[in-house]
Amino acid sequence: MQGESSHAFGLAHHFDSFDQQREASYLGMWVFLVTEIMFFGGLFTAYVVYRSGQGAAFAIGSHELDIVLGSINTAVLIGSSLTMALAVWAAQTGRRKAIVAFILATILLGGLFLGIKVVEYSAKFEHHLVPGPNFHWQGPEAPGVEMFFNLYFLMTGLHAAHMVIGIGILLVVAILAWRGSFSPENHNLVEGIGLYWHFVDIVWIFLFPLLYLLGRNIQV
Amino acid sequence: MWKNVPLFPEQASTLASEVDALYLTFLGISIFFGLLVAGLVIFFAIRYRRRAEDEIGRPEKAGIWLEITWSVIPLAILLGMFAWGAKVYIGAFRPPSDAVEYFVTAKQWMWKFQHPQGNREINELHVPVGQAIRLTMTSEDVIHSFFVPAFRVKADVLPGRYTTLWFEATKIGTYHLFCAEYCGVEHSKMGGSITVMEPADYEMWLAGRDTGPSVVASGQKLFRVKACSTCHRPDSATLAPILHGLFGEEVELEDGSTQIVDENYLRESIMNPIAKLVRGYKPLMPTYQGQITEEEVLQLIGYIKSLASDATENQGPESDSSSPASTPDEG
Amino acid sequence: MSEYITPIRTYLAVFLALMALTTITVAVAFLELGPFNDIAAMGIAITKACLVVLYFMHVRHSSRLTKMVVVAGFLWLFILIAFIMSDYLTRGMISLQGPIG
Amino acid sequence: MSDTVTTPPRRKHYLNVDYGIKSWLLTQDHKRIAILYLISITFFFIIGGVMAALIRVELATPLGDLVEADTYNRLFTAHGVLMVFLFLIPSIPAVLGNFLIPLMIGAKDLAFPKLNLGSWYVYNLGALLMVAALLRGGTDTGWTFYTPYSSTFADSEVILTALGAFVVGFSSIMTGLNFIVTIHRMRAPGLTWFRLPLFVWAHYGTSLIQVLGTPVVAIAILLVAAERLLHIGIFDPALGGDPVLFQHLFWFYSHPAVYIMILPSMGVISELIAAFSRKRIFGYKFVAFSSLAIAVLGFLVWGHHLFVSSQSIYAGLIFSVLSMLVAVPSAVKVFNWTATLYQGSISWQTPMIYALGFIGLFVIGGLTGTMLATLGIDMHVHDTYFVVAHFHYIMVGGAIMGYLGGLHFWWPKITGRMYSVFWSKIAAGLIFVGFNLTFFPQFLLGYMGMPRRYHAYPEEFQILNVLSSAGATILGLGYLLPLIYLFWSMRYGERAGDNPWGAYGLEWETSSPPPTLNFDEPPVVTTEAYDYLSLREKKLA
Amino acid sequence: MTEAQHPHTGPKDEPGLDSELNVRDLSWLTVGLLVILVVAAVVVWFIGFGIRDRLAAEDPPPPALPEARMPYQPPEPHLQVDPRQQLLDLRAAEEEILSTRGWVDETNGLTRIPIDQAMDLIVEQGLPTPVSAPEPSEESPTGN
Ligand code: HEA
Ligand code: HEA
Ligand code: HEC
Ligand code: CUA
Ligand SMILES: [Cu+2]
Repeated sequence: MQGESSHAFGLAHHFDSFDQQREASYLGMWVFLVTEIMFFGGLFTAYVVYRSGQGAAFAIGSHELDIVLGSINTAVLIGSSLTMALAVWAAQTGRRKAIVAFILATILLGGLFLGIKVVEYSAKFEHHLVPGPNFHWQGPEAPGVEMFFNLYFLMTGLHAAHMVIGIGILLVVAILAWRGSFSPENHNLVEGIGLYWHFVDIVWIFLFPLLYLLGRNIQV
Repeated sequence: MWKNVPLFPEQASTLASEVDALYLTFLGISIFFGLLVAGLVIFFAIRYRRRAEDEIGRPEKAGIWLEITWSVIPLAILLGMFAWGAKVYIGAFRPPSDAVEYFVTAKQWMWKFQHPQGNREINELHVPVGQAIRLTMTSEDVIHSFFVPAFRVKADVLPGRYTTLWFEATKIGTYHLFCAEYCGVEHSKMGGSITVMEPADYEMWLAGRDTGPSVVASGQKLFRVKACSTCHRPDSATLAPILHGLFGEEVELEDGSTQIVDENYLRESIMNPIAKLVRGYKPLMPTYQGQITEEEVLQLIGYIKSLASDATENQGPESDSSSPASTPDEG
Repeated sequence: MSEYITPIRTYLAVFLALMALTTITVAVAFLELGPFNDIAAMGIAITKACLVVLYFMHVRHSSRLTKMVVVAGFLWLFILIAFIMSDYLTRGMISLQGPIG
Repeated sequence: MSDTVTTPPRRKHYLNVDYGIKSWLLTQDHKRIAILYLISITFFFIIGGVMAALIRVELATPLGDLVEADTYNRLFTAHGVLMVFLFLIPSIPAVLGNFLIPLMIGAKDLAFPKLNLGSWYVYNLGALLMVAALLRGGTDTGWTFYTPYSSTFADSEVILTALGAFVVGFSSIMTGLNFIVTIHRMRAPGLTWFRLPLFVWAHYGTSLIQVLGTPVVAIAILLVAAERLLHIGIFDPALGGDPVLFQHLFWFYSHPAVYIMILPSMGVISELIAAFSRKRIFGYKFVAFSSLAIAVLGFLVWGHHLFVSSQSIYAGLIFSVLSMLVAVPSAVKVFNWTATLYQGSISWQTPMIYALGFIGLFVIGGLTGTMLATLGIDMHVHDTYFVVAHFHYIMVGGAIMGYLGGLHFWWPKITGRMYSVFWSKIAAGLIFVGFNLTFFPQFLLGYMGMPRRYHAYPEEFQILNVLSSAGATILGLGYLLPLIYLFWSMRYGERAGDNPWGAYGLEWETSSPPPTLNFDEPPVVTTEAYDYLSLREKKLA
Repeated sequence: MTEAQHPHTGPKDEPGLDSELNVRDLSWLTVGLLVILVVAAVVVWFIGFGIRDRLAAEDPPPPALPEARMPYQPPEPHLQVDPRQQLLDLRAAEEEILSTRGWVDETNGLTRIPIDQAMDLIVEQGLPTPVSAPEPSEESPTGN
C-alpha cells in the first residue's frame, strides 16, 4: 500500500482524478458483489429445489432452529450495518477517530453475531443435527430433515465464513484508519468493505426467513 | 477396404429412420451454408487481393435489411429444425400405452435385465421384433446411460430414480449396447448386446432359455427333411413353383384369380395344397396335415420368407442379418 | 461529480425501518396464511434488501451504471433459479403417461 | 574524433525498463503480466497436448493396450481440465486482452493493476493444486465431475483437482472484473463506445460472462468437495437430493464458459479481418451487439447438455429453442466478416490465413452445435464422438486459430520483432490439415455410435480412429513450429516498426514494444473505428 | 484540444456521468428479452403437450383384463434396485426383532424378549438343557 503511517492514500498513477479513482473502485466492488450473489445463489437454488420437493420435512427441520436467537442475530447484523454505514459517513467527512470507533462497533456486533451462531451450532451438535455421518433424527421425514440441516449448515456456514473474512478486513481497515490513511478524497477501502459488509447483511436478510421462519404457522 | 469403413449404423427400430432423416436434412443444410460461406470467403479473398502496398478497402454502408435478412433466415431454419427435432424427441421418450415393460438395473459395470415374464439376464437382452418395448431403468450406484446406436435411443440411468425409454425393434439381429455416461474404470467395458428375435423364437427362448437354432435355420432343415426340396428346386420350375422371392408376390390360381403370397397362403399351401392350386401345375403336392406341427409350419414359413429371388442362392447357411455393427451371433 | 454524503438521520430512519420489518416478518410467520406466508416473508425480505442496497450502499445516489449492475446481479440469480425450477416442476409431464410401479 | 555521431541511448520500453526476476514477479504493468500469463498457459497447453497425444496413440488400436483403463480415464480428465481451465479460458483475455485493452482504449494501465498481478498468482495457485493432484495420480471423473461418481465413488484426487478449478475460477473473475471497470471508466477522451475496436467489445462480453457465471461452478465444485470430504449429501438421492442438480449448476457456468472461450477469439478475428482487408468491419454495430447478445443469451441454454439426463421434456424443449436463438448472433458475425471481405484490400499474411481458417472451421463447429441442439439428433449422438468433434472443431479449429492469429498479428507489437513468415505459413497449413484429419472422422465415429471416454472400442471403429490419430500427429507438429520460431524471433527476429501491417488502432500508434505507460502523449480519439481513409490521409500528410 | 474537438466519452472527463449508458434502450432490451422468454415458454408448452396428446390419441385402448394392463410387476424375485437401502432395511428389521418383545407364536404361547435380556438370563441360569418340548418364554428369539 502507498503512504507511510500518517500519509493518506493518494492518487494511483494510472488514474487521472480522485473522482475517477473512486468511481472505478466503487464499480469494481459492485461487480465483485454480483459474483457473490451468484456464489450464494447456487445454494439458494438448491434450497428452492429441495424445498419444493419436500416442504413438510423442511418445515419440521426449521422448527428445530431457535427463532429467538435467529431474530436477535438479525437485529445484531442490521445494527452492524448501521455502524458500518456510519463509519463510511465518518470517512466521507474526514473524522478519523469516528471511523475507528464505528468500525470497532461493527466488528463487535459482527463478533456478537458469530458468538450467537456458535451457541446455535453447539446446540445442534448436541442433538446430533449435524451434516455428515453423525446425523441422527428420531422423528418423521428423517431424510428430508437431514437435507434441511445440510443446507442450513452449508448456507449459514458460508455466510459465517464471509463474516469472518469481513471482520478480518475490518481490523486491517481500522488500523489503517487509525494511522490516518483515509481522507475525504480517498477512502475507497472503507467504502469497499462497507459494501461487502452490507452485502453479507443482505444474505442474512434472506437466510433468516428461509431457514428460521418457514413452517412456523404449522403446529408441529 | 472401404467396405469396412462404417459410416452409418443400421436402422433397426421404428425410430431410426426418423432420426436419420432429421440428421441428413440438417447435414444437407449445414453443408450448404458451409460451402456458401467458404466459397464466398475464398472468392472474395482472391478477387480482392491487395495489389498495392498502400491500398485500402472500400467501406460500404451497413444495410439494416441485409442484417435482418441474414438473421431471420437462419433463425427460421433453426426453428424449423427445432420443431422437427422436438417431435422426434417427444415420440422417442413417450412410450405408447401398450409397450411391454422390461426392467433394467445398471450397476458398475454391468446391466441387469428382467423380462415381464420374469426371466433375468446380464448384459444381454433378448427382445421380440415388432413389439413396443419400454425399459424402466434405475441404477444401483452412479449415473450410467443406456445406448443402442442401432435403435437411436439413449437415456441416462440414475440412482434413486426411474428413467424410461422405449423402442420397437424392426430388424432381426444383434446390436451393440453401450454405456454412454462415464461411470468409472470399466466404463468402456460396460456394454452388451440386444438380440432381436422373431416372436416365436423369443417365446422359445423364454421357455427354455434355449435360443436353439433360429426359425429360418430350422425351416431350412425341415425343407430338406420333409422332402420339399426334391420338388421345389431353386433353378427349375418344371416340377413345382420356385419359392425364391415368392413371398409378397402375386400368383395366378387355377380358377383365374390372383392372390398375394402371405403367411396364410403359405400355411394353406402346406396343409391343403389342392385348395389353392397354382395355374400350370398338376396336383402333385401331398398335404402335410397331420405330418407336421404348427411350430414346424411356422419354421417353414419363416424359411420361405427368407428366400431371396436370387436363384443362385441355395444350401449355404443363412445368416439372420449382416450388420457391420453386430457382435458375433450367439446362435 | 463529487460524492453524495447521506445524512445520518437517513441512516437512522432506514435502521428503524429494518428493525420494524424484522419484527413484522417474525410475527407474520406465526399466522396461518397458506401460500401467502412465503410470499409475505419474501416480500418483506426483498423490501429490507432494497433499503440496504439503496441507502446503506448508496445506490440511490450513484450512477445509472451502478444501478444496472445491481439489477443485473439479481436478475441473473432469478434466471438461475427460474430455469432450474422449470425442470423440476415439469418432470414426468410429457414423457410418462403416469407413474410407474 | 570529435563530432562523431554518438549512438542514441537504447529506447526504453516495457521490456527493458527494468531487469531482474523481481521486476517481473512484482510488476504491475499489464504488458508484463500478459507475458507472464503467456508463459503459464503455453506450459499447460503443452502438457494438455501431450496427454491428447497419448490418448490418440491409445485409441489407434481397439484394445486397451497402451495404458490401463484407469490411467486412460485420468488422462482424458487431465487433458480436459488443463485445456479448458488452465489454457483456453485464460488464453486470449489474459494474454492478448491484458496486453492490448489499455493500449486500445488509450489508457496507461488497467483499472486495478495489483488485482491483475494478483489474478496471475491466483491462477498459479490453482494450477499448482491441479499439478499436485496430477502428481498424486490425477482424477478420473472427466472434466465434468458428475455426481455421484465424483462425490462418492471415485477413488482419485477429486478434491485437489476440484479445488484447483475453484481457485483458477477466481483468477478468471478478477480478470473479468478488471476489464469491465477499465472499459467503462478508463477510455481516452473522444473514445465513445461505438468507436471502440471490436476486440474490446468482445472482451467486454466475455468479462460479463466471467463475472456472472464462474461463481456458480465455484459453488457446485465446493459442494462436491463438501460431499466428498464431509459426507454432506447434498446431491444424495437417499436424502431427497438429485445428482442432476449438480449438472444444472455445473452447466450453468460451463456453457457460458464456452462463450468465454470463443468471444475473445471472435474479437481477434474482427481485428484481423479489418486489418488485412484495410476496411471497416461491415455492420460494425451489429457485430458489437452480437458479442453482448451471445454473452446474455449464452446463459439461457445450458440445459442442452442435459437432454437425455432425465431433465423434464418441457425444459428440454425450452433449452433447445433458446439454443437455436443463441446461434443467430454467431451467424450475424460470420456473415458480416464475409461481407467485409467484399471490396476489401486483402492481404494473405499469416494472421489472415488463421482468420479465414477460423471462419470455415467455426462454421462447421457451430453448425454441428446446432445439430446437437436439435433434440431428435442429440438423443442419438449425446456422449459420443460427435460431441467431441463438435467442440474440438469450435475450440481448436475456432478459438485456437483465433488465438494463434492474434499472437502472430500482435507479436511485433508485443516483442518488437518479426518472425519468419515462411515458417509461419507452413505451420498454419500443417495445423489446418492436421486438425481436419484429426477431428473430421470423429463426426462419423460419433454418429456410428462410438461413445466418449472409451478406452477400448469395438473393432469396426478402428479405421476412423487411426485416421484421427494420424491427424493428431500432424497437428502436434503444426503446433510445435510456432513454439520454435516465435521463441527464436524474440532474439533473432527482424526488428519491427510501430505499424508493420499498416493497421488502424491506437495500439499501432505507439512504438513496438510500447513504453511502460503505453503512450508518450495520452491520445485523443477523433475518428471512427477502422477509419482507414483517415489513416491513409494522416500518413500522406 | 478544445471541447468542440472531441465529444464526451463520459467517465474520464467527468466520472459518474452516464452519457455512455443508454439506460432507456437497455431497459427495453431487457423487457424484450423477458417477453421473448415468456413467449417461448408458452409456445413450447403448447408444442410439447400438443405432440404428446397427438401421440396419446394414437395409443391403442387399454386391454380389458386388468392384469394385462401396463404397468405390472414381473413375477418375483425382482431385480435388486438399491442394495444399500435393502441392507439397511434388513438390518433394521433384524434389529427390531432382536431388541423388542413380542409374540412369536400366540396360539402356542411363544414370545420373545430382547436379546440382551436373554443373554443375561443365560448367564444367570445357564444354557437350557435339551428337553422334549420347547421351553416357552426363555427361548432366545428364533428371528425370521
Ligand atoms: C468454444 C466453445 C464452444 C462454442 C462456441 C459452442 C457453440 C455451440 N454449441 Fe457447443 N459445446 C462445447 C463448446 C462450444 N460450443 C463443448 C466443450 C461441449 C461439450 C462439453 C462436454 O460435454 O464435455 C459442447 C456441447 C454442446 C452441446 C451438448 C451436446 C451433448 O453433450 O449432447 C450442444 C447442444 O445443444 C451444443 C450446442 C452448441 C451451439 C448451438 C452452439 C452455437 O453457439 C453455435 C453457433 C454458430 C453457428 C451456428 C455457425 C455460424 C452460423 C452460420 C454459418 C449461419 C448459418 C447457420 C444456420 C442456418 C444454422 N454444444
Ligand atoms: C480446451 C481445449 C482443448 C484442446 C485444445 C484440445 C486438443 C486436443 N484434443 Fe481434446 N478435449 C477437450 C479439450 C481440448 N482438447 C475436452 C474438454 C475434452 C473432454 C474431456 C472429458 O471427456 O472429460 C477433450 C477430449 C478429447 C478426446 C476424447 C477422449 C475420450 O472421450 O475418451 C480426444 C480424442 O481424440 C481429444 C483429442 C485432442 C487432440 C488430438 C488435441 C490436439 O489439438 C492437441 C495438440 C497439441 C499438442 C499435441 C501439444 C503441442 C505439441 C507438441 C508439444 C509437439 C510434440 C507432440 C507431438 C508431435 C505429438 N480430446
Ligand atoms: C456382482 C458380481 C457377481 C456375480 C455376477 C456373481 N458373483 Fe459370486 N460373488 C461375488 C462377490 C463380491 C462375492 C464375495 C462376497 C460374498 O461372499 O458375499 C461372491 C461370492 C461367491 C461365492 C462364495 C465364495 C466364498 O469364498 O464364500 C460363490 C460360491 C459364488 N460367488 C458363486 C457365483 C456363481 C455360481 C455365480 C454365477 C451364477 C456368481 N457367483 C455370480 C460377486 C458376484
Ligand atoms: Cu456405466 Cu459408463
Ligand atoms: Cu453448451
